[in-house]
Amino acid sequence: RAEGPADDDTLRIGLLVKSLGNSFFEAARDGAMEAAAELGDVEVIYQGPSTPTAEGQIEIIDSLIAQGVHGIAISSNDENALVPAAQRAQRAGIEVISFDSAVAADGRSIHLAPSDDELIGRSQVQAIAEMIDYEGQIAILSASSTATNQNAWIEWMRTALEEPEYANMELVDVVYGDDLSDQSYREAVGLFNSYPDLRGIISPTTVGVAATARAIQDEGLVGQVELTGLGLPSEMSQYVQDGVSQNVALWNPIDLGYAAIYITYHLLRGNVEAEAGAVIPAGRIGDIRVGEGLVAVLGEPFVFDASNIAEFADIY
Amino acid sequence: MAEVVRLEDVRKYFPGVKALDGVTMSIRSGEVHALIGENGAGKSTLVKVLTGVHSLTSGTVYVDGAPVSFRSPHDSQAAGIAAIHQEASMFPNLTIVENIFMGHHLRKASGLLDWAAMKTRTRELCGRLSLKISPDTLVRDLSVAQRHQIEIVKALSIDARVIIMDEPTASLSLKEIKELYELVRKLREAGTAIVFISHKFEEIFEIADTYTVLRDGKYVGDGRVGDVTTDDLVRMMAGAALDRLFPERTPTIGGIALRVQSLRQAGVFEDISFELHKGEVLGFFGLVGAGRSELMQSIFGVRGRDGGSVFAGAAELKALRPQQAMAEGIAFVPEDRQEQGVILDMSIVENTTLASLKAVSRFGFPNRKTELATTERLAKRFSLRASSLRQVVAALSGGNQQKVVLSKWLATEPRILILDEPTRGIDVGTKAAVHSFIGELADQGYAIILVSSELHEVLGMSDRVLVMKEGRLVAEFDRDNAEAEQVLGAAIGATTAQRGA
Amino acid sequence: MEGISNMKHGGVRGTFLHRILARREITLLVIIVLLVAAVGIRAPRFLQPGRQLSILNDTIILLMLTLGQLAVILTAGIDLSVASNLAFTGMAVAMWNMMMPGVPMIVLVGASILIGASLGAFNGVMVAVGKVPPIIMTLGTMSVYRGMVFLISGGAWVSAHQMSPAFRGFARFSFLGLPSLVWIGVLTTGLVYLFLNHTKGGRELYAVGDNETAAGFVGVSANRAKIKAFVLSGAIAGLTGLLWVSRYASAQNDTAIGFELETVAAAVIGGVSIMGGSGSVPGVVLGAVFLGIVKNALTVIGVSPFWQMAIQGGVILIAIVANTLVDRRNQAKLSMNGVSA
Amino acid sequence: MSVSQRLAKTFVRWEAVLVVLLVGVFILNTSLSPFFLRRINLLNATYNFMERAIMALPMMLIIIVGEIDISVAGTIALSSTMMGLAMQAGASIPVMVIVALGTGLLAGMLNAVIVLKFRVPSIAVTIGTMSLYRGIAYVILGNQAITGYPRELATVGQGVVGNGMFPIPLAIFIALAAVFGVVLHRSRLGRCFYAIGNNATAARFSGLPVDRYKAALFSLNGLVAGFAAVLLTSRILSTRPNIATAWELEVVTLVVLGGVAITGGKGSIFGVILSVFTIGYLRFGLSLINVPSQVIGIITGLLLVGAIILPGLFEKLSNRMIIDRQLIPDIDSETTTIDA
Ligand SMILES: Nc1ncnc2c1ncn2[C@@H]1O[C@H](COP(=O)(O)OP(=O)(O)OP(=O)(O)O)[C@@H](O)[C@H]1O
Ligand SMILES: Nc1ncnc2c1ncn2[C@@H]1O[C@H](COP(=O)(O)OP(=O)(O)OP(=O)(O)O)[C@@H](O)[C@H]1O
Ligand SMILES: [Mg+2]
Ligand SMILES: [Mg+2]
Repeated sequence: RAEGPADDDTLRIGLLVKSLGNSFFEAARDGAMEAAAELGDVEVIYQGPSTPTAEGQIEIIDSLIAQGVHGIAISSNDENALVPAAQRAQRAGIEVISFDSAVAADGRSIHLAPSDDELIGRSQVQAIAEMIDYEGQIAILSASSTATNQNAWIEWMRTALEEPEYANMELVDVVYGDDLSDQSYREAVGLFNSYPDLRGIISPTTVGVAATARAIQDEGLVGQVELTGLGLPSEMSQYVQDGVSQNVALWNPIDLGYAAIYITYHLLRGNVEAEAGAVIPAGRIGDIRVGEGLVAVLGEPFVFDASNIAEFADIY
Repeated sequence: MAEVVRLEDVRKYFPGVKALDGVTMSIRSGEVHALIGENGAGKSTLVKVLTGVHSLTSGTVYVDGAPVSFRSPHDSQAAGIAAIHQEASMFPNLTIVENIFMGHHLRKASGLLDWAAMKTRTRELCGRLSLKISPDTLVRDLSVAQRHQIEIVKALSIDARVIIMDEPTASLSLKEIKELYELVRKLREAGTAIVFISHKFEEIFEIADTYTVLRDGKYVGDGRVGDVTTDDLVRMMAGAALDRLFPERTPTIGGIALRVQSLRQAGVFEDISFELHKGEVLGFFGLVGAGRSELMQSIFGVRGRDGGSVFAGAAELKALRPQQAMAEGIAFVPEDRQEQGVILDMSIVENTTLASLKAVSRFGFPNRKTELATTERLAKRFSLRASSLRQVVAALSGGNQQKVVLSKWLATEPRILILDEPTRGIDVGTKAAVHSFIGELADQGYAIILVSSELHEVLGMSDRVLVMKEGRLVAEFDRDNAEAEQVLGAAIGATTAQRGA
Repeated sequence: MEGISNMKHGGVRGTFLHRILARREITLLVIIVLLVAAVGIRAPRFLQPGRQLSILNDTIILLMLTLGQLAVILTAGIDLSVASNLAFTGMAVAMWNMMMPGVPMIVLVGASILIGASLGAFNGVMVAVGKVPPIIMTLGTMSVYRGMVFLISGGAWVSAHQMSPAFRGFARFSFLGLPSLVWIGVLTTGLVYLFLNHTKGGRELYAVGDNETAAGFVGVSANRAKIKAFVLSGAIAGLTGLLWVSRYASAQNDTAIGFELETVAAAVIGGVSIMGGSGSVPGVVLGAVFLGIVKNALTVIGVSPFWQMAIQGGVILIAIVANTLVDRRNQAKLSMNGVSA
Repeated sequence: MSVSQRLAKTFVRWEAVLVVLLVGVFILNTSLSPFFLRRINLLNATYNFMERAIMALPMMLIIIVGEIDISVAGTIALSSTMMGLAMQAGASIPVMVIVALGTGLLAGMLNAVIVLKFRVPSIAVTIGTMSLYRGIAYVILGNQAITGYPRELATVGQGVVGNGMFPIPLAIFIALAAVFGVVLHRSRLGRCFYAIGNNATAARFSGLPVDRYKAALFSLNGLVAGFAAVLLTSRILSTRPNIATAWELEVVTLVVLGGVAITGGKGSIFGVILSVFTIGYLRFGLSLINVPSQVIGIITGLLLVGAIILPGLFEKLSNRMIIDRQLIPDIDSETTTIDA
């Protein structure tokens, strides 16, 4: 492994996201910029492919290596496919971490999870259960069938549904909208068609939950089919206020980007080691604890309902 | 008779080519004016200039004595000039009505198209030519002859005072040609001026009143047809006299080269059996649509068959295997030059060696020197007119393109030649060259099938004539007893029903 | 119900029944009815009128885009930039609405058509005057227009709460029991039908695609026809851009990504000849409806999501081949010369 | 042909334009980023576009004979999937490679059969098989990824020749390009491909086995897609059904920017090679200065269109000059393209 940066270098850190032109990551970038401004000696390079593909991200990692950045924080489109490229970066002396959507452990030091997978899965089930009084058919509308984080959450939802309190709830289907509005919308309508008795939908993806809300509204099913999921307040504000969805949850992408930069920074400066149990100070967020498998968790998802969503809608 | 259109010192230059280089011509109403010249003399270019397809480089066109400048075909149509172009100029996927009215659709007051009126008018115009086809028929479902008739209807539809016909009879059968003559005469009587382009002298003497001769884009002479002989015209066109059109020969007929047995393709040709001998020229005559081309394509293997067999020597030729036919020394010059004959965007050399690439290659790699040598030899033999052998074939005139096709097949050193309309659209000089060349080959022991719709050519060249009608062989004549009337009679037969339906 | 030139086999040959069966549109209609029946047996709810309406609703945008695609393909071109044009125009009008919510919808409708038409005109002029092959031109503008979405939006989305209620409701306010989206689709179909079959300009698209040289001989300007086709395609793409963002109440950077090939597929299934010069509005309607039904049916009968793409591909193939075989039977007489390799 | 015409023709040769473009890209990138003109960076950058570059070679031939294959990316996904299944079944690396190649070949052959047997335009057929092939990969993999490929596999897609720093994929591309170039420009076969692309009927009437050549080219295209799948899989050591998404149009772009006429019958290997490196290095250079990907998309799109318009303008200008010299007052622009 090559030498780290000198103390008086400005640290150049690449923030590599799934794709450019996605509001979620635009917010993460804002957080990253905020952290850079606070730290002073950090320059953030915000990059991502135009469509969410692993191949596009690899191309960008190679360009970041070629321009000699000091660190890269990645939200990956494919946890395994990025490993060889990430390892190339590590061999070139670059500190690689992942955030939001993980790179497999061989290709990064720390992964900053927005929240705990289990927690997300369980809280989503809990939210929909409350909306439908613990009774009836539910379905899941996910993003692409290959998204790692989505699949992990869905597994936890299935596990949660085994619990006795949910005995009267039935998960009838999992469909995929590929994070495209029209596809998600069509899948939602397909669910209404296939399951006339459907009571609720969980859509743990920002594009999917907004499109589903729209479909419920269009089909006149407000109140009949309940909806929760992981949604951006800006996207969901209208629907929560219209009562299409009682609440949605999400972590704060701004904090995610902010913390990712802090973690990379401290690793690069040698202030902390990437090991389980390490505690990394992250500015206004406070300390972040690195857990098993070098996974650090940002916090619990925040729940947006009619009382607070408007306030966040203008932020992200 | 009144002069309708007059051209004065008209020039049209393309990059590197002076297609028209000072042409003066006068077109009068109620006259059939023949425009003659060798291949590439500039006849078709003149048509395109007159119809506003090409703009002039210099010179003036007068209509009714006033100078005009045609910016587009609309202008020339408005001036009453219509043309039947040499190239296929129809819309095969559109109906007859559309083909007639494209460019000058009839419209209702609302601005929308008036289909009813256009159909009525189409029926009326077709009636004038005694054509009985539904106006809604797609042009791709029409026979070649019918397409020509529709082109003429199209000219009538704009009430043209001048109708230009660029080799209109090249793909028509005798009967249809006669009908066309009738029509031309009718138009002439009605006061229409006709410009008639043709390479067939009988035709010119039969139908035309006046003529203009072009050579290399230049005006050479004009006058009344009655005042000149074929020889005069040929001398003007070529700058020298022509010996004779058909070669004198004494055929020595040898063994069987090709044997066709009960060959059939349902609905196209039936029960065809004949033998072709070495040293023989076997003529195939028939009306257009008699199925000769299809038969030849099937023999050569570019078209399927439903039964029967073909033998070249001892080898049986399978359907859809032209490579096998070629291996047995068969060459096939197809009738449709542009579609089936040449590769327009490839050079003369590449076209010439396309069918004999193996012969000019070593280890699968063509040798450029050998290719050039082969091409040069053949180009000389046919006196090909081109600025360079590396020129693309698209830049050649129609006749010169045909020479390239002939060269291509000669380069394969065949023993059996199937020529489908080999002289269609080529000028007299070249025609004579092709004829003498056919004779030479036959004398050297080649076996030759000559498909032609020109009765004179078939009679003048063949040792034996087979006549086809509606997909069947109906008559056979020896050289000695092949009389024009009988051959024609056999081809037309008692009924003149069209194949099809 | 259709124009004279589409009476493909109204000619001399064949019995009445033969002629009917030979029509591509009829074949496709039969396939569609069979498909609906098959799905209906599996999932009876699929046959309810309400569901049919929702499929129609879902198909309208594809249908409209395919009509534009039809115009371009008729001139022997292809427009691969429609989806990017849609995304750009959608984003542009959504941002305008976000910044000036007071601007009346009618202005935005006009603007969307105008913006789309300009993008189409750029394609058309380059193809006609610059002699760039259509597939290359639109392959280029596909990424250019898509990139421009990112440039104007700065990467951000416009979402529901940033849109005025009029904007959000534009695609779905109900009139005589049908949503406005459907009405606009029907109106567009009617206008394109009228244009292609009953105006000079429309017929010239056919002429140019069928035989450009011949078109030149009769004074039909190929350049003008091509520009017209691209402008039409662009204008429709622009309008659908507005409809799309209004319907989904969200304008994103990857709106309608990959949709261009779907419009080509719908056109080809609808019997439009990719070589130009032949194709009809009814055919395109059926082609788009067919694709729309396949997509919806698969979700309704609960086919595993992982099977959907493969089935879609297979069904497209079968439809194309069946279509061609029917046409082949008609052209059998013209035999190998025409259709050969 | 006059001397000036000849000169004009050479000057406007597509390849000449591309050379100018490529040099321009190098100058621009070098001035914009100090990291660009480093040998190691120039070499390493190629890893990212070599699969597409290799795909452009058989695609060039397919387009020259007047067909197209939109299903390549789907074929790559399917081949990689099959390769992964073979690996999971315990196959050795050579067997995995054979499985990938075989899958690609079969996919190509299916395209050939449908296109040639039913005589459906290839663009329509391969739009269908594009979904079919990738769809089968989805059917097989669902939401799973195949990982755990042996490390040795990485040599092909990530390795270097010998102990140096020359990437193996680049070496493979150069070798293949040489073979394709010789076949296309020097051999009888190549001549036949041009003839078929220009006029398939006339080619068939000249005794060329048109259908057999086309079938062979579709199959070859599939086979090479199988090989590209091996390279890609070896580079990322994992398989998902969505790999190589949207590569079909990128490969077609490489070919047409290389000057291959989409209508068939025209194009050269040099053009395609130049276009591969022009686009590849343009993208690399722009990403070195962190231009957003969408903007890179705009620039490559404009490049594609510009590269086609500019030579046309040159040609028109030079023709005008020739005519002017002949003292011709007016020239009809529509008819000057006869030898274009
Ligand atoms: N568009 C064009 N560009 C360049 N040269 C052309 C073009 N059209 C015709 N020519 C050239 O102009 C000359 C005259 O051609 P044209 O077609 O008028 O001859 P033609 O007398 O009709 O011959 P044919 O009897 O063979 O039909 C030829 O040398 C031809 O190659
Ligand atoms: N009734 C018809 N309907 C449609 N097409 C026809 C009909 N009759 C003939 N044709 C077409 O006209 C062309 C000429 O016919 P064919 O080749 O059979 O005649 P031929 O005897 O070879 O005549 P020639 O060689 O003089 O053209 C062919 O392309 C054929 O398909
Ligand atoms: Mg001519
Ligand atoms: Mg014939």
